[in-house]
Amino acid sequence: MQLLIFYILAFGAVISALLMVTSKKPVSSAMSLIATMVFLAGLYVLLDAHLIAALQLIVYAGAIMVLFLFVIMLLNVDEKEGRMAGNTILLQFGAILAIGLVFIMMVSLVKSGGTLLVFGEGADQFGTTKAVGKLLFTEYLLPFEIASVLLLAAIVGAVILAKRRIDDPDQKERIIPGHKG
Amino acid sequence: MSDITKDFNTEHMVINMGPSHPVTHGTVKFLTTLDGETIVDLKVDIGYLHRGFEKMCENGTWQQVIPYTDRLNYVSPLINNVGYALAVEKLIGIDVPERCKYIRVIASELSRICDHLTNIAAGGLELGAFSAFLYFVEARDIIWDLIEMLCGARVTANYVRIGGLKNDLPDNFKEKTLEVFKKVRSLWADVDKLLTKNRIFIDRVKDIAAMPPDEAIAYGFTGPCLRSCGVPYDVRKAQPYLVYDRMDFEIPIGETGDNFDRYLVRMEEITQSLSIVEQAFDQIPPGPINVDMPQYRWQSKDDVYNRIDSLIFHFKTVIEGIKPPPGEIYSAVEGANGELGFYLVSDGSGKPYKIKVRPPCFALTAAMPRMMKGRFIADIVPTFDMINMIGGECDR
Amino acid sequence: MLADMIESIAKILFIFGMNIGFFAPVLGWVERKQSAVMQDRIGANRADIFGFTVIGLFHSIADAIKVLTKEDFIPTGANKFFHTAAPFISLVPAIVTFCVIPFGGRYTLFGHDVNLVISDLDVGLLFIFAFSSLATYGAVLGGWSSNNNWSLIGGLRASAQMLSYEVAMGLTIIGVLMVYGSLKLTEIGVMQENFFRWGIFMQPLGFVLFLTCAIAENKRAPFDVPEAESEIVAGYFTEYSGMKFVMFWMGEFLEIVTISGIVTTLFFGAWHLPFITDQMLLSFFQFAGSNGASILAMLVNIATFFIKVIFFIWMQMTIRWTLPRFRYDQVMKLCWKMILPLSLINIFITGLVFLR
Amino acid sequence: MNKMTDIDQKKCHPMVGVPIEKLRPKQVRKNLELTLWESLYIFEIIRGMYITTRHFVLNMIGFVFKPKGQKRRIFTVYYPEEKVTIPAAYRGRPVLVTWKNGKEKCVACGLCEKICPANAIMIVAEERDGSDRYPSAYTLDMSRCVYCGYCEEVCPKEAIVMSAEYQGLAERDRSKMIYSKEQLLRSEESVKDRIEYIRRIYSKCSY
Repeated sequence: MQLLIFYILAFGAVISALLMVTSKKPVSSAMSLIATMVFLAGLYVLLDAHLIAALQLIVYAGAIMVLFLFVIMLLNVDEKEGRMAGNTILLQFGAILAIGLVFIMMVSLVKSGGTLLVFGEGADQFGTTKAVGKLLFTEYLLPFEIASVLLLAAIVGAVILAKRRIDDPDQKERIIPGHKG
Repeated sequence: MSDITKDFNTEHMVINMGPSHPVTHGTVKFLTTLDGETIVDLKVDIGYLHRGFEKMCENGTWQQVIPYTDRLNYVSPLINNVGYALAVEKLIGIDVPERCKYIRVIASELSRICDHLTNIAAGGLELGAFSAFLYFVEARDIIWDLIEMLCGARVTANYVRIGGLKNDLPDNFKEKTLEVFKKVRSLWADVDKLLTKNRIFIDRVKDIAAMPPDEAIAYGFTGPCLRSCGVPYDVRKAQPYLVYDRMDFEIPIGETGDNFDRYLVRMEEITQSLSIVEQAFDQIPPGPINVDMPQYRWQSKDDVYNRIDSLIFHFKTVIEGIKPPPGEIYSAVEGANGELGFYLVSDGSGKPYKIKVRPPCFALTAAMPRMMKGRFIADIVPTFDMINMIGGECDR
Repeated sequence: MLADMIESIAKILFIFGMNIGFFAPVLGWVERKQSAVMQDRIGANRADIFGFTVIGLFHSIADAIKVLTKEDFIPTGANKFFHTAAPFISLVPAIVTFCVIPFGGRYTLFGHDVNLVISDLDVGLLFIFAFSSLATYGAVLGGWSSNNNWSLIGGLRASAQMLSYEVAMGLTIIGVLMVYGSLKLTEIGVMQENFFRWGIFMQPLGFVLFLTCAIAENKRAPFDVPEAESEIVAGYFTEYSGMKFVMFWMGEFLEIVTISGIVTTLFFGAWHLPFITDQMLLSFFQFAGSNGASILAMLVNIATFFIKVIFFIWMQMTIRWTLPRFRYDQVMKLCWKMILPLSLINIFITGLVFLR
Repeated sequence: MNKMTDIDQKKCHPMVGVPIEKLRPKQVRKNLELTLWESLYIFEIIRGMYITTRHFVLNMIGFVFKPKGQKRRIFTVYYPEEKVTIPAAYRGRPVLVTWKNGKEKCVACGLCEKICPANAIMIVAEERDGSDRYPSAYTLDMSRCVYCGYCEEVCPKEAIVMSAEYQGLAERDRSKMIYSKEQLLRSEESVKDRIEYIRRIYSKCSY
């Protein structure tokens, strides 16, 4: 039963990932990526990592991809624009990279003994909120803090980039004050 | 450092708001150019309700124009009737009897209340406050019941005649009116509580579309929109007509001329008008309601049925129309939206040579681009409601 | 195993029946009728079967027949796939989220442990957030794929608003999590057995903020800027008709139910009556034997829970018909400048008081 | 704004040119700043909800305990089952009045045709027995009629009156809206109230 669900989810994830790469419309690509995320979340659930699954949905599928879609809709990206179809060198480079990645994965799989999935035994606590939280705040405290500092820097950078310059005459014109300001 | 507006090639979105769009309660089109949600440019395209009112009037007799005026500002038809009748009377130079003046005041103020109620109700509806809308529509409806009692129709009143009125006040009209006013006041208080201090409503209307007084005058603002700028101009006070100089009322004025002031001025004017009607009921004298000048009136039925000379004269006035002396005149009344003026030219025949209407909302609509540029698209909603453009009046 | 299956199927059927069969059609009627009575009107009461109108309830049936027979319109130039998919995307999360909300306690019935929740997930709250964040796509895609400028504006508004309020909503319930120390909704429910430990007393500010965010997330008045009918016609579902339109509506109504369920679970003692614990219920119904007592106690639990839910539905309806709509920028300002700081303050205070 | 501040020194309002005492302006916007209480949204929302809920509760009570003389407290009329009471002044469909013997009162003088602001009336006059004028055709285009009541007001014979009929005025087909004389004829008895009313309001005493 679990294996069947796994195959369905894995198949869905692969197909939607392929669709993301091959589809011509940016919105379709984005939606396929979201589908991939959802399938991956399903896989996490199968692995008893409920927290990670939920976070995957909230953060990636729910928040980040909405922003992607938002931007795509706002900018109304043309279907051909920004595609690298004509750039053969990049294409070749990407193909080599992908093939290499697949090769490495195969090697590692073969080395590990060929088992795809090990369903957790004796790992009741694995993936629960408590366990993840404990790990995060004890063993991985330093990486966690570094990551948060990184995010903070990113936020500050975004704010500075997006901030409207008050002295810019173009921007000032946009607001016509009432006679009281 | 990059600037998004410079580095990216962004386009403005041009979009038609109207002619059939929920915000346009008449039929009007806004050609808006949007930068995101901000209005870069706005063009008002009027004329979708143009029926050739002024030309139509030239084909009818002077009396036949009165039903047409109902359709000018169809929310307050009685004021239009009164305004037209006063203009023709000024042209002829007749003074109507006292009782008629009082009844005209009552009729106009009832209409003004209806107009303001409708206006604020529609504003509430468009901002999403559906209950406020229906409370005021209910209040308007019971006032319409009064108007129906008075003149036989709810909207297309056709009540005022040149030199008088169609009929006197019906029986028990005063008692019924006072009873209705009690209900109107309670509904007014409800809406006042629902909207006036509601932070969401205030946020939506405050400091939106403010007009400085000098600019408002330059645009030709009148009525509540001008008063909200702080200019206490009211035709009823500045050039009193009928018996408004005997009434005890104040001119509500605002401060900044934004939508919130317009709303407050209208709310205050409703109470003022309610009290004017009550005062008029207290002061109203008995007596005739029509001038005793048969050449400018249709004969009474008694005379028509019983006297051959009256019958002949009746046929003459109906078929040829009354004949005001040649000349031209401008006469204005305080309409619900502002100064409603009639400019009449008579060549001495039974038909008007020219009737020009000065609709109050034409000037207000013209100021829409000035008020809206740089604002959000959602600000069109309260602003266009508060200037209260009535298609029938603006396009004529 | 079999007992588990039967239990699960029974619970799923119950919740589905409650949501799709009862709440979705009845709420359509309630919205009309309640607003009507509130506004001195009568409301819809014309649909009848053999002259019986049942105070307008048949309008739900009439509506169902109407929408099923309506033309399914897809505008020219629209993206057909996403135009069709959008209503489903907005409806499914609304249905799914209810499966982690407990509607009763844990009882032993015929030697079998019955837990009155479809899926007692360890990350129940996060699950709700995960699925409600997916509901955003319904609105966004619906707006984008309609090939209509008003829809596009509506879709943009929807995406920005829902995203922002999700963030704020996440922060508003952190206080609750700190108080109860669990993401599991059943545990939170159990801990509210004591009347004075109800969420509303522990987190009054959190309750107000959460309710605000939840209504905003559901895009209902006063936060209905994505569909503001006087500004942008009908926003993201301007171009929808027939069954697809109804799916958006059903999604909205079911989300009202879900929000009410969450609010009840987090802040209003879940399935508990004030001052009465499940144990007291069991002992009170002792006369019916142990199984009978369990069943009766269950029924009391379910009734209590749904009465609370109905109260919050009524409250949301009242809010919807009372208040004017925010402007788009004000919605965002309210979220980022008012709710977010307030929820942070709430977290801070909660930390001071409870964690010491 | 500085123009407004020196109101007190001048006798006339600078922008209107009318003495201030006469104008009596009243400032409606007194407290511009919201109190903290009001700016918190929540209390005003609760107050608003109180108002709507009060209406709700009162109306629900009004449904159950009906006030005297009314079916319910609610304002709406449940139309085809209940009817509104229309006042005497009400102007419904214009009808032609007949004598007791079924002949129309109208003498085809053409005043109504002339005065009609919408040009809805068309009369063809004929003579009966060499002396009795009557309209051989009296066509009333109800799709043009604006219910102004002028026809009734100018008619010298009480032959056309605005009846109280307000049902069946709409048709799906415009050609059905053009009424012939036969469709418009009503007995004097059926419009007795209206004839009394117009006799009263257009009587000598009003003039």
